[in-house]
Amino acid sequence: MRQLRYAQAINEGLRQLMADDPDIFVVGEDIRHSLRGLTRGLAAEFGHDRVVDMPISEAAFTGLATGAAMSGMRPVVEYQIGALGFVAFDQLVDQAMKLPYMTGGQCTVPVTYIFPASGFRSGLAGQHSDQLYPYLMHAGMKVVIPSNAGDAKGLLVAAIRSDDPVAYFAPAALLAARGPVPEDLVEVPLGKGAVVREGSSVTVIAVGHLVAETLRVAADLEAEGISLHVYDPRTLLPLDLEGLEAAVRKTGRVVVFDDSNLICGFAGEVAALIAEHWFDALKGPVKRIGRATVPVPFSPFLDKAIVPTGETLKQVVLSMAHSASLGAVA
Amino acid sequence: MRQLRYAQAINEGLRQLMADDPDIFVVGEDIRHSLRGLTRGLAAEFGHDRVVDMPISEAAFTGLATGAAMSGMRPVVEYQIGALGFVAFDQLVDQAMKLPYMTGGQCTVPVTYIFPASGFRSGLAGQHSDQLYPYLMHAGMKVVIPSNAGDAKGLLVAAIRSDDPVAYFAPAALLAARGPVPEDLVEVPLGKGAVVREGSSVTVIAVGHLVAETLRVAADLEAEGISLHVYDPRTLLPLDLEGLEAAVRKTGRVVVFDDSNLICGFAGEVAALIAEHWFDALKGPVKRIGRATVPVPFSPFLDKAIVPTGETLKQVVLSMAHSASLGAVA
Amino acid sequence: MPGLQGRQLLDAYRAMVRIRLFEERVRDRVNANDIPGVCHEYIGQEAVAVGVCTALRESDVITSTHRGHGHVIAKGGATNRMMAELYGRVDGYNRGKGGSMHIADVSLGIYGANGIVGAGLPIAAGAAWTSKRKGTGVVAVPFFGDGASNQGVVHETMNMAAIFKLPMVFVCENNLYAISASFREMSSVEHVHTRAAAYGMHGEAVDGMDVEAVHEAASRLVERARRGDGPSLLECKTYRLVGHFTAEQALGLSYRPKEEVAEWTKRDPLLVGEASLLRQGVASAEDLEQVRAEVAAEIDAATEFAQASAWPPFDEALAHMYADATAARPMRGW
Amino acid sequence: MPGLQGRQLLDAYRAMVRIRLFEERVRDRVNANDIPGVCHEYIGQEAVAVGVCTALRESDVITSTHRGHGHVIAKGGATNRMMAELYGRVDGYNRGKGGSMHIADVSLGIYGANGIVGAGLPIAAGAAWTSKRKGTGVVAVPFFGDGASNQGVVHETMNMAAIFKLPMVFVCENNLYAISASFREMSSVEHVHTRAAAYGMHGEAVDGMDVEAVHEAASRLVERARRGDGPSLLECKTYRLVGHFTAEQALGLSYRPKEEVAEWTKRDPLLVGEASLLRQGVASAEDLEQVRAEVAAEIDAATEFAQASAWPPFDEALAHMYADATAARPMRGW
Ligand SMILES: Cc1ncc(C[n+]2csc(CCOP(=O)(O)OP(=O)(O)O)c2C)c(N)n1
Ligand SMILES: Cc1ncc(C[n+]2csc(CCOP(=O)(O)OP(=O)(O)O)c2C)c(N)n1
Ligand SMILES: [Mg+2]
Ligand SMILES: [Mg+2]
Repeated sequence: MRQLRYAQAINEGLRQLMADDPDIFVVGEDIRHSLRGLTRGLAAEFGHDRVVDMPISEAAFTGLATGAAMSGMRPVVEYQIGALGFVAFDQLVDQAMKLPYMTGGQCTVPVTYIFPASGFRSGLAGQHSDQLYPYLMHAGMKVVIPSNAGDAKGLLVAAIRSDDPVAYFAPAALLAARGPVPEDLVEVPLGKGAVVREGSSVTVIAVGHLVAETLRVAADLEAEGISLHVYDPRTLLPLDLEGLEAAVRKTGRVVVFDDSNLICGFAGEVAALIAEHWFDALKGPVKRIGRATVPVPFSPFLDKAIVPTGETLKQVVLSMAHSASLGAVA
Repeated sequence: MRQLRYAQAINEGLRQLMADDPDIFVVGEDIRHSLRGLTRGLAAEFGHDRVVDMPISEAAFTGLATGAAMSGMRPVVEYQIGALGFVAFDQLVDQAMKLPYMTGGQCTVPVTYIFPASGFRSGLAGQHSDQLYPYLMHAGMKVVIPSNAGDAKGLLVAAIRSDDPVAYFAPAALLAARGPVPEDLVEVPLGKGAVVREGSSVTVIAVGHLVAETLRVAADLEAEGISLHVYDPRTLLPLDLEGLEAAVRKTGRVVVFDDSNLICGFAGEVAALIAEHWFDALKGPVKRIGRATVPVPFSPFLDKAIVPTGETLKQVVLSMAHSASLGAVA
Repeated sequence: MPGLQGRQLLDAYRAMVRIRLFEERVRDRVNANDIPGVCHEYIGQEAVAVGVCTALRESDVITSTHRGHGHVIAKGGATNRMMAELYGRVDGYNRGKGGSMHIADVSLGIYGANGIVGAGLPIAAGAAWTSKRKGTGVVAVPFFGDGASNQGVVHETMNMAAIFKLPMVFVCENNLYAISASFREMSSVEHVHTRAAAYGMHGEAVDGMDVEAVHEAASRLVERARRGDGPSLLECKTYRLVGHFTAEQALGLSYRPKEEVAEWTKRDPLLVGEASLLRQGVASAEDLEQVRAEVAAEIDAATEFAQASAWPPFDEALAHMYADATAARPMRGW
Repeated sequence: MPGLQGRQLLDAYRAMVRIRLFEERVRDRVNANDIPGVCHEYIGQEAVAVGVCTALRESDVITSTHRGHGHVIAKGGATNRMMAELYGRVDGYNRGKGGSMHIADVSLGIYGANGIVGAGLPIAAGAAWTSKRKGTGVVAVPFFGDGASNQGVVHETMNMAAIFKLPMVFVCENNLYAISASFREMSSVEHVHTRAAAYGMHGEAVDGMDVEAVHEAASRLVERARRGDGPSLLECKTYRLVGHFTAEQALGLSYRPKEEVAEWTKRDPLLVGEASLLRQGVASAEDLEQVRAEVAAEIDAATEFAQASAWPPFDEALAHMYADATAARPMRGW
């Protein structure tokens, strides 16, 4: 299959979807000139009525998307930085997410929110580095975070076609990554995880850009006789419970490897699920790796103590191996 | 000790603290006339410069508190409903919580945010019933949720005297509850949990108004030979890890009983902590009870399927007992 | 633009009476603990909802507020389904899931009451967006209060509506208070409508106790929006003749001078409407009495309908969260 | 109110040169990957920061924006500690934890650059609140852009400042663009300052390329605030002579007509300042050259200082999260 970069895959997906469905339009900031690259060429192709730069009024344009969705459109909202979700928070979690339920099913709110997910990009500092997904998941919003170019396109298709609000996270670290991408609009369904590497010693549940990190670590650890089973949930909500259970049972030793703040974050949710429902499968404690719960410091030197990397994972797996002679198990 | 209602305890604490420290002032909506009862009489006593009704501009008055705190005041913000935190979300999690860290310790932001916590009050429906604390904890904000009148006063003292932003949650269901309250300003320190009932079969970690629910259930279950060990974390962040560990080890069977949404909520955080760090103490899966992740429906009939009560706890404990013959153990 | 004439005027009066009697019944039932929660009564502001909604088509869209019953009734909502909603029953508009603060009939263009002050404005802008893109001629009308005028999202939405020339009429019901806080204290300007200038938008004020005046102004502004001439702001000077909500009496708040209440009570929109009907000879005192009796019977029937309606099925508690088969997460397990 | 005179004028020029050369150096070092991340250069807007800050006392408070270096320098920030911050080093103002977008010197009343557009305004209002309550005479000045003027919190804060008569001057730097979006397209009004009327507040515009004009206007408005006459809004008509941020050239964006850039370049505030100094005979061409040379040396020294500064201690990564001994939660365990 032909290879595209992750950002190109999103761009192509948007273009094809917009060509298919005149009700789709995109709002955001600097999206006509495509500052972030995801909407490149779309304003020229579809016009400024469908690729719309908004004033710096995130709450209002998020709400506008809700009202447009309720009246028959299928809006896509691109947030230039994750934190813009904080400014629009009421409109996201208290309006868009609640209207279908509160009206007793009288309406749907088919909006896709494209958020940058941070990770591995230094120098963005405290207010441009947050991962918004645990906040949105707590409110019950569907969340996807593709880990490769092919999924980037396939999950975008699923997100935009979904009749629910869906938050789509595109990690900065992946935008330039290349991978095979189908030419057509092939949906990767919401709620389906993927085993990205078979292994037998430890199961790593890895999110977004950390999937690739995990594969690198897996290659390293292979040499030491430790075999990682790597599972990519792809959709964080709804979770693929069957896929997750199988991944847990595969080894009985689990690390959840995520880049959102640890406290009430995604890793905790998964760890709690496992500890409650597949306790019998566990051979030891469920390990969590997440981001330290502080604003990301500017200095790249300090970053390493805050934002998890493959190195963090390696240490955790090695310490598990140490206490359980995993090498022998593998 | 003399008995006061929970709301009176808060009111008395505020009055005494304001009399002590002229830098304390309260902002909010309808607090001069004290719609919610917490500021009753304070405007008359301290004047409209210190008990200040603000326009319906939550983001701005939250930010105003931050700037006032940075310049030497000690503001208290009363939010009329929990959801107002959504409207002010950026100012809470991205400004107040981050400025001390991002400035490298150049400033402190000693603000106390008083939020209503919902629970057991029907008819508030979808937008007036959210529990905000998991959102704030994810950002690292200190959170207290007193379960009785004495703690209500003591934790208020600690929160207002703290040099950090602290979110203080007062559950609606408790405001009228009476209990012993010290006359003076006696601090209940942040980060100290309490064993509220000794027991031997199952440990219940209960939050806010669910502590009293748990004690009622404990009395019922006693008759069936099941003895609940009940632990009230009181401060949700920072958690009292020693107290929590002791409570877990006491029985090795744990239920976390909380009224925030289950996904990425407080119960998950605690369950994940336990599964990671005290796995060896566990005799079975850590059970979570939380709120169903939907907006709270208006109809009181549906409420029961969404908002956890003592009945929910009872069922969970009985099912644990069934599978582990707890009755025999106790 | 001709004002309300003859039959229309009587219908408008009927709609105002419908709101009044509905609200009085609701208050009684709330205080009897028959209806759960609290409700924000629309009493005193009837001329605004009715004056504006008589200027709208059924396909036009409104967003409402916490004080929403009047808007829903004026836009054509059925009182029996509304009452059933307030009772939390399955025949309610929202199948009992919304209650007073979230009542909606999307098929009538009522995009919902809203518990968050100001939050409806951008949602209405979205409906206006669709109208503009699809050329349907729909006009979107968000109602909001004087207190709401100080919310950030109101500013953002007005700017946005102005730059995109969205077909909207922003209707501010200035009833002088946001709960206990007076507009005079909380706003830096004397009138909300003058803020329209900050968006290069047309703004005007109207006597919100006079349904004919409201209708006339709203009709002009709605037509303007429909023609493609962009949004405008209509400030209706009105007053709530009762407390902020059904619980207020019990709280014993007192923040309004008695004389002020008395003064405005003289301008009760029902009195103003009746006087006009009689003066214009459109209806006799007996006609008006008949309208009131008919509406009273309707409200009785609505109440009985609500009380007879079943609770929503228990397993609907987790339904409607997602449009597809995705299961909402329950209190335990999944 | 006398304008900048003699020595003061030369000092103001020096401050503008300091900003310009600092920013040019920063851009070079960012592009050389020596400074991490991106920076938003203040080039072209120097007269605003300097004109306003020369009207302030050291105890006065400012809040800044993502484009903050100019404000920090004009308020008295030390270029070496600033540069060290941009390098992420321990001698930086924020001990390397903030970087360009969060640089602050709270002791100089600089409450921080801010990565969230508009977010600084209510924080400044808080400082003004303290001033008013404690009677310190402090005036608080939030800087914000034309793009920011459409944020909700800006509206909320202006209303609040007006009703409480807070000692503030809102300084809008209208440089005609918010990244690639032109003010003309994104704002429903031609000028930001006319929105002051929506708050019953005084508003005016000034030539933001002329430091003397800015100083004169700012001095009047600051004194007014200090006297207790309440807040006002000063719109400075200015232009950024470079891209939105250091990364822009690489992105190859083109959203501004070349002629427009050329036109404004003629009004470069440094050129305007030099011409005035020479015209008034305050300084000779040699004097100006000397100022530039001295500042260049200062920037060299600042860069060396930064480069020589150590990384922050690794265990500071989790420090400063809480004021007391509470431990911040690390990546694993606690
Ligand atoms: C954003 C927000 N802030 C505060 C509240 C609490 N609250 C509910 S109604 C109300 C007063 C609203 O005043 P106004 O907009 O004038 O409407 P009115 O009640 O007079 O109809 C307040 C403060 C809320 N629901 N939402
Ligand atoms: C609330 C918010 N929205 C969007 C952004 C992304 N962003 C950063 S700077 C900028 C443009 C700001 O324009 P303006 O206020 O005119 O300031 P200028 O860059 O011209 O100095 C945008 C959109 C942000 N940081 N914060
Ligand atoms: Mg009002
Ligand atoms: Mg600008």
